[in-house]
Amino acid sequence: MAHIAYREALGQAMSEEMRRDDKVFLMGEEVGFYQGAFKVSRGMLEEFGPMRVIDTPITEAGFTGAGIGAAMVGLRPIIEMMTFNFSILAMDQIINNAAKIRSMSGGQFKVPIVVRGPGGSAARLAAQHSQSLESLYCHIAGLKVIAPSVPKDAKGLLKSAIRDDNPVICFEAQALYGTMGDVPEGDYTIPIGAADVKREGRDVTLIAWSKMLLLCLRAAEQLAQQGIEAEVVDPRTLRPLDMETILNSVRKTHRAVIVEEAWPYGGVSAEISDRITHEALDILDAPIERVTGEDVPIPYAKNLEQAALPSTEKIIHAVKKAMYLE
Amino acid sequence: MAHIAYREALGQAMSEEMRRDDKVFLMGEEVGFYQGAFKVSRGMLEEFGPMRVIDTPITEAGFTGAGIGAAMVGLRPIIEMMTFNFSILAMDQIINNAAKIRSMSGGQFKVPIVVRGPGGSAARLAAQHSQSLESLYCHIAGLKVIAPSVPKDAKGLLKSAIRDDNPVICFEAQALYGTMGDVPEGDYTIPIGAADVKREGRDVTLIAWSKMLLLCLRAAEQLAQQGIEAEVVDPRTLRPLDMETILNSVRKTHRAVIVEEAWPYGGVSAEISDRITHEALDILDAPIERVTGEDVPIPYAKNLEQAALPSTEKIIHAVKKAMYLE
Amino acid sequence: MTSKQKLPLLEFLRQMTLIRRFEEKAAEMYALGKIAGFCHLYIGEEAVAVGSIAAANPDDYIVTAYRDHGHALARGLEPKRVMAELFGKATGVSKGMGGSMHLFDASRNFMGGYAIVGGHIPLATGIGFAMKYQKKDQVALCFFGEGSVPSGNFHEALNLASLWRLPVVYICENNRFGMGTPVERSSAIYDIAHAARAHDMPFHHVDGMDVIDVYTQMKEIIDGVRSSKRPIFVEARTYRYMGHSMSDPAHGHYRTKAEIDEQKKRDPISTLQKRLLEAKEITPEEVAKMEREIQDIVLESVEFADKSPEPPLSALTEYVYSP
Amino acid sequence: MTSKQKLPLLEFLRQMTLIRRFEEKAAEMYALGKIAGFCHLYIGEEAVAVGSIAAANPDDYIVTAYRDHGHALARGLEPKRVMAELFGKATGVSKGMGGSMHLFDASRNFMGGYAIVGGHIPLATGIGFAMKYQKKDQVALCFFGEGSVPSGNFHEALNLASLWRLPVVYICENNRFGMGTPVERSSAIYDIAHAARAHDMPFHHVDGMDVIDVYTQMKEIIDGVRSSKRPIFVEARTYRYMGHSMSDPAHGHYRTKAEIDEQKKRDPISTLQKRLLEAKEITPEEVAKMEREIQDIVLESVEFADKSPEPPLSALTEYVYSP
Ligand SMILES: Cc1ncc(C[n+]2csc(CCOP(=O)(O)OP(=O)(O)O)c2C)c(N)n1
Ligand SMILES: Cc1ncc(C[n+]2csc(CCOP(=O)(O)OP(=O)(O)O)c2C)c(N)n1
Ligand SMILES: [Mg+2]
Ligand SMILES: [Mg+2]
Repeated sequence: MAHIAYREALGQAMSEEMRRDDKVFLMGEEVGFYQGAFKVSRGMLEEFGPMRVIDTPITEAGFTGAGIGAAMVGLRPIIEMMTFNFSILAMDQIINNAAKIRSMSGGQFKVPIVVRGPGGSAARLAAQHSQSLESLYCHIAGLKVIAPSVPKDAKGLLKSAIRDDNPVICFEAQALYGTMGDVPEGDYTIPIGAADVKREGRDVTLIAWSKMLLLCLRAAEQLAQQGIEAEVVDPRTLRPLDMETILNSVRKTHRAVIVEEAWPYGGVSAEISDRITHEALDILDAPIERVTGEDVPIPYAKNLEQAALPSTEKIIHAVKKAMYLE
Repeated sequence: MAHIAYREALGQAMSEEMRRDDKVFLMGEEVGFYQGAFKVSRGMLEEFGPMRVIDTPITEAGFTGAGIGAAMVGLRPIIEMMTFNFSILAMDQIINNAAKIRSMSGGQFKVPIVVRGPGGSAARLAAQHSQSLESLYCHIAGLKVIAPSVPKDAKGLLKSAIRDDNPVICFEAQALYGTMGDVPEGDYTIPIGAADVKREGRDVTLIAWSKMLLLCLRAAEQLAQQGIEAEVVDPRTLRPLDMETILNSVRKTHRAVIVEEAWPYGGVSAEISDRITHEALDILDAPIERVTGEDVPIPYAKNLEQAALPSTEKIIHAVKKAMYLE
Repeated sequence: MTSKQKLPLLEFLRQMTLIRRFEEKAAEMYALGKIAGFCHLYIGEEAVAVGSIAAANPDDYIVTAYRDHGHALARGLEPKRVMAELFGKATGVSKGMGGSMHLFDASRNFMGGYAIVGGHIPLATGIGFAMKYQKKDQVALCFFGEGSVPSGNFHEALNLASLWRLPVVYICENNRFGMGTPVERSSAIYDIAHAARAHDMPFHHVDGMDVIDVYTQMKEIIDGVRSSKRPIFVEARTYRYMGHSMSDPAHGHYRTKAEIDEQKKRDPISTLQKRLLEAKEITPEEVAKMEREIQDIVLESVEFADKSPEPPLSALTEYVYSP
Repeated sequence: MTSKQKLPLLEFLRQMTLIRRFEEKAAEMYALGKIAGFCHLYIGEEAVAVGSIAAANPDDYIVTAYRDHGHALARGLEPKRVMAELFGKATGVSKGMGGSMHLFDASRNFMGGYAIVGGHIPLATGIGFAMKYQKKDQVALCFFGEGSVPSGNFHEALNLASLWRLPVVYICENNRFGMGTPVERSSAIYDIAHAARAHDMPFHHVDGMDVIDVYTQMKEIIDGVRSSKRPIFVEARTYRYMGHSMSDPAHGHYRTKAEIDEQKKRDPISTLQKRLLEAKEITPEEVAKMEREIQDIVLESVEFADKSPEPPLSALTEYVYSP
């Protein structure tokens, strides 16, 4: 086991896959000479050269579309969005081309592309730079979506994504890049579509991914001190969802709290909630609680940003609500 | 009461508001000389002239952004998307500008803009032209979203949208443009945020909007012949949702089926389902059923398109499931 | 430049006529309800696809918009499988999944048929990138209407191709209208080839009503791109005789019948036919025979399409994800 | 052209110096954690905002990107309320909702501060449209970096403005880099004003390190746009001394310290100061006094910002929707 940062795990995943397969390349703004806006691709230009680590102009639609075209003829592009806020400019390419070309062509062309980069809030980046847009992509038939929370998953899932023959959207988190964790030595992958129980517990199931997973683990520790044992399930892959692991946990605890940074309306948490209730209505001892970002564009002011986002307090409060303790 | 087509109701709403307020104008592809790709704006160029009924180049981001800019300085643009499939190209303008400018500026600027046009499938338009994208917009804090199902609502809601000081997304449906209905004489509005019970019943609540509402009414008729009385609730406004009306119905019937044309994952129906369960878990006699489009890009072939979309059969089947009759 | 004597003019005539007859039949079939959805005819513009694609190597890539029947047939996709696609049948080139706007044929490097105006242009840039990346000699040909030239996708894609020196030929089929909007009401520049200037890309004009001009110029252009590895913009001035799609009348709102009739005087097919007849490179009998053969192909296509089965229901989910 | 004698050069000097000192202080406050998020300094580029905005009427509209402190101060937004915004306080120009990247002041037609590269350019087009629609005489000034010129938003917005003849001045602040990427690696054209050619829009170059050149040319340009009602593209060649944002070192990866030092020789503030001193239009004492006054303003701003309250929690939802 190596103890490395989340950003390094991602960088290793890309570099190892690029060594393995010369069809894999990385393209995006500042990924090369600048070593990545968040240094995820540090050292890659030096190792792989400018034909495989490609700096682009600020034209998200153009270079994402170019990646899709390259994927259609056999390459395996990794497209870095400097942040996912900018991916909205490339959404037509992702939704109307990447997600549909295999289908529209009757299976003649595949689009093995990874679109990755940080999503979510960081420290007071304000409304246009703080968005968690998972649910926009999860809605789209033809895409896969992953959102790793720890370095080990980040590396293993990104490798799976690069090897996957379908378009995969990989949500990282700016606030996670510096977080550390153990990562197995050598080549390994984590399958797309497999959730992971990050903490065992019997009283309530907490479901969260990416940055919110860490928040849930913190909340779970505090809850433990109050005698409440929360099980924390990390779906890791948002599309497809591993409902079996989630349901198994809920069948054990009979209560669920889903935590997500995004806006409430139509969030991934609504989908998970609906699926749990549909499959397991009668085993629920309380309504499922969702803790989400508030339904507002994220404000800049410190107190307001804090108030807009999920917190351990909000999670603990929701857990207590789900346990009828409040 | 006048008996008019849905498209005409929308045209009347725009024309009447443009007569009332010279700050209102219509902009979009083919809205003028061509009289609208679907003839919603028929006659408007002749009445209002080319400064107020403006044909644009095929640059959705550009003209939507221009509309937002114009709205910031006091105009009230109606932006027509020829179909909502193309709105993805303008999504950055809608999400990052229209929905956020009031908030980011601390309330100094408002963005009274309406973005409207048809969504959903029509007759075999294939994957890129058949999408129901409501949930992408419903997710966004700062937007309002309406989706009228009948001419009366179309006219009244669009008028409210034009008078609203916030960005409003108005989903129409290509397949509804020719449908007829009674419309009150003279000026009237239908408030944004008010659902409507389109059919009363006691056994099950069907929740649907736009084209799917008509499908539900048809299904309800067939169900009635089998002795099942479905109540059909039309939210009309998707954001904000009138949960009170929906919950009142479910409190009466104890069962709900939500029907939506879009993909299942993270659809508006998931949000409604979650909210019903959250508020009324204990009054549900069965899990909520959702009937949605299949989780696939819509295929062109007739049989496959049919199979991909909700149908009366699927609705009836879901109702029976919710009633434990199947 | 290739001497005109050696040009495969009979083949051009045959291809253009095939496209025309095929589409005339498609229009009939649309009226009969055998074809549905959007269906955009290429009639009047045949010289552009035929001349350009003939000038390319068979393994050069073709990417185009929704008005794609002409390009598909010019690239050699089987007429019966194209017709079957329009009918939405399992035997169609896209297995009935795509329809008129989404013709694909991987075996012929025919990369599709796309229905978002301008949305496919970056794809061609990416294919050019892949050629450069893999040090291959193929070129990508990207066709699009003049209506997409103002679009962001167009500009972003051209800047990348020029900046990175990618082997792509961007071919604007300027048929003067985007639906009902004439180019002068959608583009600030009337001479739209000048859009390429913003990207330091060389540009050319070809006469899109004259297959010989298209072919001879495109041959030189494509060969040039293949060796220089630099992209080029080509504006082909052409004209669409029919409505924008099947639901749009040919004239009325935005142009007169007289305008169309005037344009038809330069019809690419009759012009070439006349020329070949005058030069005695073809006899009236041969013309008639060609027409008959084409007629047979078209009728067979319809029969094939009609008799073909619908896709199995399993196709609904089969193509969404690669295993 | 206005004679140079009559130019309000002292006022230019004062404004440029205010922007510089204000931002130097902002950098300090950032280091102290009083300011957070992204914060992009304009140091080195002051002549562009000051010269351009001085050449506009006070009710002409200003739209700009995230590097917006300079434009805000040049437009006369109160320094203390700008600083309070950077601090995220209720007294900020955007009530603490926007921060550094989203300065707004409706009372001064200062239309914001936007953080999506290129995303604000269509807004300016729309403001121009509204002026035409309402037959008003105001002009919109739109500032953006050269990094946004390849973007679709830029091209779509310029085509519309040119096609519809809207009174907008598009001002490209070409500081040679978009983050770490020099313009020659992001744009196929090096002389990026030529991008305007794709939209048949006249273009000009101004020396973005010389406030006199900026002002005198912009005066003529803006007056011209006001009367002609046709948009114009202006490329201001300038240079950013600091890192792209606070997290980016000024030099290292993508440029050398020597390059920055070389550029500083043309510093807009010291050049103008020297010139005024040499022409005896200002004395060293007056310079010192100006510096002191500015220092006071900046310190007061910090004090004001520091003492101001955070927004009330009710602000979280208050501004999302208009009632
Ligand atoms: C992004 C987008 N906006 C609008 C449309 C609707 N639409 C389809 S074709 C068309 C006109 C395109 O004109 P042009 O590019 O000149 O091609 P032509 O049809 O003349 O071949 C429009 C507006 C679309 N398909 N995509
Ligand atoms: C659409 C988009 N993509 C990427 C970014 C990240 N980003 C912020 S500033 C910047 C560079 C912009 O350079 P330029 O336009 O030259 O402006 P400058 O910073 O030099 O003033 C980038 C890539 C962004 N904000 N928006
Ligand atoms: Mg055209
Ligand atoms: Mg720059």
